[in-house]
Amino acid sequence: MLTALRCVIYRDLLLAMRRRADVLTALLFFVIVVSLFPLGVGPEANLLRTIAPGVIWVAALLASMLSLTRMFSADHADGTLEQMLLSAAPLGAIVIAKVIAHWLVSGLPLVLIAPILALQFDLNQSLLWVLTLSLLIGTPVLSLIGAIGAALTLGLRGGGILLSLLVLPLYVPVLIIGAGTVDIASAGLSAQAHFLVLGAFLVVAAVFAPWAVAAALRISAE
Amino acid sequence: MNWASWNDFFAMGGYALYVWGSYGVTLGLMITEIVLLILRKRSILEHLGRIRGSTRGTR
Amino acid sequence: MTGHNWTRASVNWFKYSSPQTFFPLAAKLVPWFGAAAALLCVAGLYIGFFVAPTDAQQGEAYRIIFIHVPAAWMSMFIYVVMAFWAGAGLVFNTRLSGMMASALAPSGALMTFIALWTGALWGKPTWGTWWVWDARLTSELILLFLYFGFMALQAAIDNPRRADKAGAVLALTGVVNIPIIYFSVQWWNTLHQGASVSLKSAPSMAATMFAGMIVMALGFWMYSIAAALLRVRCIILEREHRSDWVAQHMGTLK
Amino acid sequence: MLEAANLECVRGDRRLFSGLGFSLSGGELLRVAGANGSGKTSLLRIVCGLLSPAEGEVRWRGSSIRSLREEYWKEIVYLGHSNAVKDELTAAENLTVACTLAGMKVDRGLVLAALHRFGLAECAALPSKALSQGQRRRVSLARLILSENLPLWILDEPFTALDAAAVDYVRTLIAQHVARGAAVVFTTHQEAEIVGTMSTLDLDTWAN
Repeated sequence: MLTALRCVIYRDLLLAMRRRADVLTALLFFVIVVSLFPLGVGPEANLLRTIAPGVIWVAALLASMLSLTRMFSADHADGTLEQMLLSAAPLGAIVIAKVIAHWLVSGLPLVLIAPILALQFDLNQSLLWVLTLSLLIGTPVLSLIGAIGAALTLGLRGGGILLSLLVLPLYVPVLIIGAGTVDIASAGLSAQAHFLVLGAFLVVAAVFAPWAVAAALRISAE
Repeated sequence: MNWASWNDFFAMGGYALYVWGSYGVTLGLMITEIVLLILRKRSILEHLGRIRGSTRGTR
Repeated sequence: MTGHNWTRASVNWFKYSSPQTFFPLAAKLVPWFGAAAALLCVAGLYIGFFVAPTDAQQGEAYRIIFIHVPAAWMSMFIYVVMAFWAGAGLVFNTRLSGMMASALAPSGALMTFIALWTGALWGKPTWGTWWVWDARLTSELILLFLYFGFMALQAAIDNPRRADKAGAVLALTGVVNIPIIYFSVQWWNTLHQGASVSLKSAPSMAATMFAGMIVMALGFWMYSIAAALLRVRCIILEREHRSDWVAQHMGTLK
Repeated sequence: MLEAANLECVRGDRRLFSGLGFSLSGGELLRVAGANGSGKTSLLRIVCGLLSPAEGEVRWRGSSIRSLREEYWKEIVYLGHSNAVKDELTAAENLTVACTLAGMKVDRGLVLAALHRFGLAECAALPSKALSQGQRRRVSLARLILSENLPLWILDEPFTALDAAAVDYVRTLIAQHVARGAAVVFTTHQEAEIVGTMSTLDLDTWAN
């Protein structure tokens, strides 16, 4: 099973490298959206400081959702998805591999660039680490839950909009706890509890999401 | 009995807009839901009747 | 004797699991549930308006509680029942369960909207703002999005069987998330306590107030069942119009 | 080895076929014939487990494929209408991924040898989007050479877009595989008498 998992991750990363443009779009979208807020809200520093975690988290959420539609649709179109459904390895493992590959391509870059963007919002040093860590734990959960939406809306017309309608309500807990970690840290309290809760979300999503995605893929491929 | 008179009842202690606003909308929504369902059933039956009528010969 | 029809013969309450046998049964049930709903609501309103005393702090405005709380309860309850039917449809592969789930979704969305609407109208006189970012109201709003997501997904898929199964996966995912959403919103609300006023627990409940609310809740329950049964009959007709039993029924349907 | 009992398939509102059954043991070849839209592809997708039938079930070595799942899938090759070839990957990479997913251990040498036998040696390193439709079909068919020990092949229109030489080559591959005692189910519109014991299942006669 592990060979299949490694093979799918390797394949997806190879595909992503060969079409570098797709990787950058999610990243550029994230950067642009985050930079728009100060223009809308005004340059006033401590206002920016209070809205920084919320803005960065919402932008990360939207950016990872943008690239979700591509997770299965390309494979569905050229028939490789069928071969995955008929693979010797359990579909759950292949789904985890696809989610890991999607996260590496569109989740991790957001985490790496978030601290730099946070400087625009004059976030002080320690809060940058809290924000980055919360994104590091949170974005995989976004990819896992988003994969359920991507699998359900496979091959449907208007898939992108429908996907966001299905997935955004499910993102609310991650957004609240994720953005909340920085709020609590900025108030000087330890954000340890929130990281534990985020970790719990990650574990629950990692256990349940692959089953749901596998079921949704089998339904969509019929 | 809380109310001295009917218009006292409708005044609802000055909150008429809010109380009757919510009760009215709720009642209205429920009635529209039922009416829509009945219309939907009727239109399906008509539609089927037309199909049934036209294909009865071919079946 | 393949295993298939052995199970059908021995468990006879499966008899009603086929749309064909359920269709006339639903027709007989709708008037009963409708009558029960009307009676219970009239009784509840009578208790709510003529028996329950005026509230000390809120005056008469609190009487909105007699539809706000039942609608909120029903919105949560219907989502869980919908997820149950959707799950059953996925596991037992019975078409009727999927139809029941699709029939419940609009009623659940309606109840959620009523809860939000009455919540806003109650908030205005009591806290001066139409929308209060209270934990319960916020989770109702998210529940409304979940309903819309379910209905939009089912509308986007042409093949009814795939629509039922895809809806089932979404409903089951949603029902697992409802408590998580509720507690994270509850936690979020307490974190920003200063920013908003939370809807205090229902005013000290005089017995009659509570009775009124319970009776109204039962009335709403009966109403939802009646509406769902009405809608499921429409769905059965829409999906089964090709089959022969619909043809025979054409003459007898009023 | 492979039995299908009382299969029924409904697409949209139309019932394609019902009460369909057949059985296939090692060393037998089954051709599914029928007009366009008679449900050939749907039948093949039901047999390989991609599509669940409205009625009836498919059994592999006596137990239902719905309970076998990966046990069954690791013993079959399914080639559908689409070539399951990624445009950005090279022919060699596509083949390696396909075999690894099917649970087979393949190294570069085996892959290149398979591609060579299908006349794709020189374009093994080209991205597949540069290949013609026929060459892409050969890339997906090259997998057959590497899956000689899989007891069941399910091929949907294997000969489409192939030139005469390739069609003959695929025919001999199928014949050899059946001779080895494996079972092959396939569909084609070209006349295809491959080997003596070929039975044909014509879906038009099952249309009731």
